Amino acid sequence: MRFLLDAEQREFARTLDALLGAADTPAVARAWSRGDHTPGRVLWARLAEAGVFALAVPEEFDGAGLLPLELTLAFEALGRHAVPGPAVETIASSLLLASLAELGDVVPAKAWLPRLACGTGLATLRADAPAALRAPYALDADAADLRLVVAGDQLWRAAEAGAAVASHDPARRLFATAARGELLAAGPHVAAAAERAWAWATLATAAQALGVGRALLERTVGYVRERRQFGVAIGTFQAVKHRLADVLIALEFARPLLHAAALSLDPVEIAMAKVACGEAGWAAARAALQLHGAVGYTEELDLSLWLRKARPLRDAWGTPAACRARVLAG
Amino acid sequence: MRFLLDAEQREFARTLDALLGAADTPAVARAWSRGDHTPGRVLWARLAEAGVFALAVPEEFDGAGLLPLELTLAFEALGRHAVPGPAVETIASSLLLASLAELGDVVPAKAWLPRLACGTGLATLRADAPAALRAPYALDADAADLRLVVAGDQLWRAAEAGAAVASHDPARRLFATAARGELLAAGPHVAAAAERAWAWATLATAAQALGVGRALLERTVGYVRERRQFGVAIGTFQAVKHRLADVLIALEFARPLLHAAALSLDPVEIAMAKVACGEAGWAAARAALQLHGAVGYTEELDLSLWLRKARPLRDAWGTPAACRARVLAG
Amino acid sequence: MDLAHDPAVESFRAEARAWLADHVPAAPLPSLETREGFAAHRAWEAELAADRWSVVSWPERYGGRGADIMRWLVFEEEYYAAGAPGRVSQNGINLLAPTLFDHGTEEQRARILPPMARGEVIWAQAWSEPESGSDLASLRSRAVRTDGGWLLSGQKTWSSRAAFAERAFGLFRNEPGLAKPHLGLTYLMFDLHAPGVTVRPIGRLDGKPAFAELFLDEVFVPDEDVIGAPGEGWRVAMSTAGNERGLTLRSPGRFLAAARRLAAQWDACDRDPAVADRVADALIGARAYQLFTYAGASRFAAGDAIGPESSLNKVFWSEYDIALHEAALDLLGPDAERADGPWAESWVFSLAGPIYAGTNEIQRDIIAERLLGLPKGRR
Amino acid sequence: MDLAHDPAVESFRAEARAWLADHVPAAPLPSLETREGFAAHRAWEAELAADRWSVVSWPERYGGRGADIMRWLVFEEEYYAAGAPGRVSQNGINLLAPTLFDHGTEEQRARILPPMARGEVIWAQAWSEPESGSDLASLRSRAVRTDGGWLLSGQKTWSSRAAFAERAFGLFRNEPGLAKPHLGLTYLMFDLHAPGVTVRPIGRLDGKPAFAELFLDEVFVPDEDVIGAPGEGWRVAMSTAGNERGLTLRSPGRFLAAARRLAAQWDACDRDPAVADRVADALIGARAYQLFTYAGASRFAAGDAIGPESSLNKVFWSEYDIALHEAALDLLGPDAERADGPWAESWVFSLAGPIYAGTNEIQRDIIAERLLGLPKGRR
Repeated sequence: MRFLLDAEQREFARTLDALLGAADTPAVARAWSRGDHTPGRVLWARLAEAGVFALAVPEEFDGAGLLPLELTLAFEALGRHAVPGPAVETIASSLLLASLAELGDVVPAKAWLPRLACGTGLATLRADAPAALRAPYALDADAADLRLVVAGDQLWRAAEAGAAVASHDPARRLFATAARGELLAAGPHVAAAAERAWAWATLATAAQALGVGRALLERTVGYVRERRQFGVAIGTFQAVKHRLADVLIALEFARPLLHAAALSLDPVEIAMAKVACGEAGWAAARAALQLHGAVGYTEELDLSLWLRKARPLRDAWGTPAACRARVLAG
Repeated sequence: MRFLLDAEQREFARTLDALLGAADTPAVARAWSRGDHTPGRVLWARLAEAGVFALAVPEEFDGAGLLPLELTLAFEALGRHAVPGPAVETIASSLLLASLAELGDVVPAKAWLPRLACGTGLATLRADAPAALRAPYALDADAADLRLVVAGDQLWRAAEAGAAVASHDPARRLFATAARGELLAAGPHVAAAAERAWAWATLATAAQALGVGRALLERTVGYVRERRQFGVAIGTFQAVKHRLADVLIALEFARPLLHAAALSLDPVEIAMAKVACGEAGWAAARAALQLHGAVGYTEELDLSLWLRKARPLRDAWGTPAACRARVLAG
Repeated sequence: MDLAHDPAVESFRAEARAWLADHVPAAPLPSLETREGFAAHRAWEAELAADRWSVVSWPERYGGRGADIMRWLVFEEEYYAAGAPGRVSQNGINLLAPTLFDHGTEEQRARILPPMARGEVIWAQAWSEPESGSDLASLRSRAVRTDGGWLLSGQKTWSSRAAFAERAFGLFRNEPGLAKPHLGLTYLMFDLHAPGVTVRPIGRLDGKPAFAELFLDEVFVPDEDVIGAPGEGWRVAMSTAGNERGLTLRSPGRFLAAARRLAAQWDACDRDPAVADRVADALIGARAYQLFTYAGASRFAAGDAIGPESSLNKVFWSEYDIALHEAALDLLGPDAERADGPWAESWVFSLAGPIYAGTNEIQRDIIAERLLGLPKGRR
Repeated sequence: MDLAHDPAVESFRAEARAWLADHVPAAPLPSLETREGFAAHRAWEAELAADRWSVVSWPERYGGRGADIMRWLVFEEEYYAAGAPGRVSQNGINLLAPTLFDHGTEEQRARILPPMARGEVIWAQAWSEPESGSDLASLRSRAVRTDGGWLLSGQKTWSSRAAFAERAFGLFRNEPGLAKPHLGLTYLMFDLHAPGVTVRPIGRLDGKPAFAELFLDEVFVPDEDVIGAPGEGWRVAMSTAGNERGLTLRSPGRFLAAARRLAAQWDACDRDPAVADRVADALIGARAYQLFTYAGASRFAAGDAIGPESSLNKVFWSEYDIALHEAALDLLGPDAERADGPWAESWVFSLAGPIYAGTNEIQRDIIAERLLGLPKGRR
């Protein structure tokens, strides 16, 4: 056993972090929120170049093979830098199509996987089943090139995004995309493939939530070291220290669950990781908001980009309640 | 509306507090824990003289009439001073017998209520029904003069205490008293009377838990003002201040529920009061233990008399779970 | 001790309930933090005022009904139970008006209160400054003496309602450099459209301009708009702060109505067992808060002042409000993300509760030091 | 990165499991905090030692198996999964022995470790003093130089196991009055039955004498029982404190076993929905703690030192342990009150977790200051 990232994995994470740190991601996220997808797609292409979207595409379809651990590293970085767009959904769509191919239905995979892997195609998807992990809206369907809808044992490619529904996070644009358009596949293998795709979506969302929590903690630590009230930096107050210590504990005990879930792809372990990362990210948001005070409650401070993402990510692709039930089901 | 104690009620509470404050109740409780009931019975007689055990006995049986609000004042004082003995059970037994009398079965009331009211008789009781509020053991059955057991629609007077079961609180001596001996009453009126008795038992236990919490807070405040570490009184640390502030909030918001429950005797309000008082008392115990540190973890410090009582009282005569369910049942 | 209202109070309740049943809009108004919603809420204030329901606790001569505190609590219970709109005039009614009653002149009251009661003049508060959030004594904005009045300069922030309001009130330093920072402050009212005032709306988390930054450059305020004596502002303001944290900022009626809504939603969600405990605690907490307030109101009616126990209040309701909304969102599952959901706007609002009107960290310090007697000094 | 143990580790696991299946007493031993239970646990230590299972991580020459940290973790998993007894030798094995390995002489190790491994000599720790709980640098007990050794005087308290143990170890001030209070301390071992030692057992909450007060009056300790150099005691002890909070104090095996027991009890209670969330969180937390420890062990195996992140560990397991026990007691309903219940003794023990080995308040200060870089100074 060696429960440590190897040098290559650490280097991959560092590279992504550097790439995103230099990309003014807050500006990209703000543009995306306004409906301007151009900077987002430029960034998407660079992420694809770094290999992010190949991590869930088999090599025969121009991918890197299925690399769930690297995926968690990438999505922690995406969360940490508040990258907008249907990244989780693109990964889940890739898994869905790759799984269909494994089950003999290779046409949609051939048509789409190379495009998704190289970043020229963005995908989103929506599903009503399985009920416990239902994803009622297709994220960023307006920006996506491929809109998948799973309805029972049918897989549709929707021609239209459908009605928009506002999210608390304006960088997350939700759509009630309807199950109509082109029928890509039908039969029990759709449900089997979808289940695998959901597992990857849950894993990637957990990683993203963890990255969001980490960014919130880092920004708050920086703020309380500078902000002065009553003549001292507020970071000297014990109540502030203890609250941030609790956030660090939550984040640091969530990450090993995430990596273990990536190693095993066991549904119970994925559910555990989602609970821990989702709750830690949201706890970080609550602390960040409280300790920033009023300025943290404004949309103009970049902190809002992470604050508004934390709770939707906690609930997306498996609410804590659904994931706890999965853990108890064994 | 005037949701305030009147002068007479305040005077009653003050008198009891003074009586108990001068009675070295810690020594009484320690003797009781050792099985020496003599000081406890002396104190019991003085409490009876002050009117405590007449508060659930109708005037026709030499009581003061049914005075639930005064009862909460008395039991908050009993909790605050860690008074041992089956006080809740004596009150509940009185209610049970008084209710049977109201329903036409007057013999047991005549035999026992005057003795219970004047403090020469101690009563305890045990019941398996209703399930949600089951009281599986008869408290202090070894010390009680009257041991009641409700089994279905039968009311027994048990001749023997039965097997002893240790409690986390050595001043609470539990017994698995069996439903045999003298059959005092049988029929549906037993269940009806028992339900009323349980309500009073829950109310009195809530009050006692609140008093325990208050004592724990007071003692801990005193301790952290004196105890010095790192060169200062530990009460100057913000973590200490905030934890005690939270205890005060819990206690202060529980008391109005208790008084309202006494005014209405509504089962939902009693359940609300039990949840709030029981949880506040236990939160006070957790804080008291943590802030006293190791010395609080010893039986020799008198603090232990309250610490060990807080969790049993939280669960006795209605666990928080059972009471929350009662609130939701409406 | 009793919890039954007088028959006269109950008939007041019945009158309020009947009026509200007739007048409360069937559909919720647009958010009061938007221009359109602000106007709609202002119209609602006028409708309330037309039948003297906007400021029930004020004397009749200013548009009220002279309701005592019990009647006010009962009115609030009915108001929120009826699902009536949020109060756009809240800053004026709850913060400025009590100050005018205690420290204003009769001229000021006669001039300012009736248009406030009718929603014609909406007031913003202007307490905080960029470097003075919780530490209010460190305010730096200045009031400089001039002929017949004062010239205000400086910067205020987190001024709620200021994006669309007419006027504002706050503290300004008239005598800098005194040894104690809460000395030398003056309480003034000013016009948000006066020369020298720049209002920069600030979007809160959901983007709505719920507050604004105010830039003041020699804004003239006549002497008649000073409340209390110059230099006495801190003392004047503190009586308002007590009100803000105490009985008037969050009436129990709000939470009773919210807890009932939550319980109804839980019923509709097949009584989801994963949220059951929290629904029970919401019902218990709403009742506890109501009773705690009744006890305080009874003491107040018996002549006691509202003291530092208002800090207990502030911490309780603000944390209660968040817990209630978290339970409600969890019942919605992934739909909790919808910004148009049934709890969305009030959830965003609840998140600010532990921050404003004195952060909960400050309140806990106050509780520990003033109510429990723990030593001051460190934090 | 992988979570699969080497085949050699797995065969070590199989060997441990088989041995435990054969030897673990069918019925729980009496509480180790009683005289009778202490003796029974001492006998169990001897039984473990007879087959070299008492100190698997020590070198073979002292009675161990030279197991690396992964094998140690695996042993602990099997040990607690088998429901084996608590370890009465824990103070010696986990606190004193690591100190001897790092700072002791070969003579000391050869003399002290084998009888410790066999349970013949049980060690008590003697850190705290009445006025020095969390503030260990303020110790006042003295070691005065004498011919061939030291004379110890003063008072120690919260000395766990001391009611029945043979020997103890702790810090004593050999040079009073230095500018920095953690200078001038010496780490010594002493006999609890030596002339001048009075042991006063202290009952913990459940009345059992889990610790004692030690009164020392010119107790002679020969030079051979000083660990490290005189005056270097603080540095020597701190390496032990790191161990105490870090990997060795609470092995993940304990919590994995406890969480499984809780889940089984929940199954037996018809999967009570009111406790479901907390059972899930117990399972998640036990796995998180195991994985966090594996990650730390992997870093340790790769050559990294255990640093202040051990404070994360301490806060996590101590609060986890209480939450797990609270859930277990709530499943028992009113029977939670029984002192002979299935969770009773470990619940009482869990309540001490946030207090000892550095209170959680201190740990959070350390986390904030050393891991997050927040300013020191105030608390």
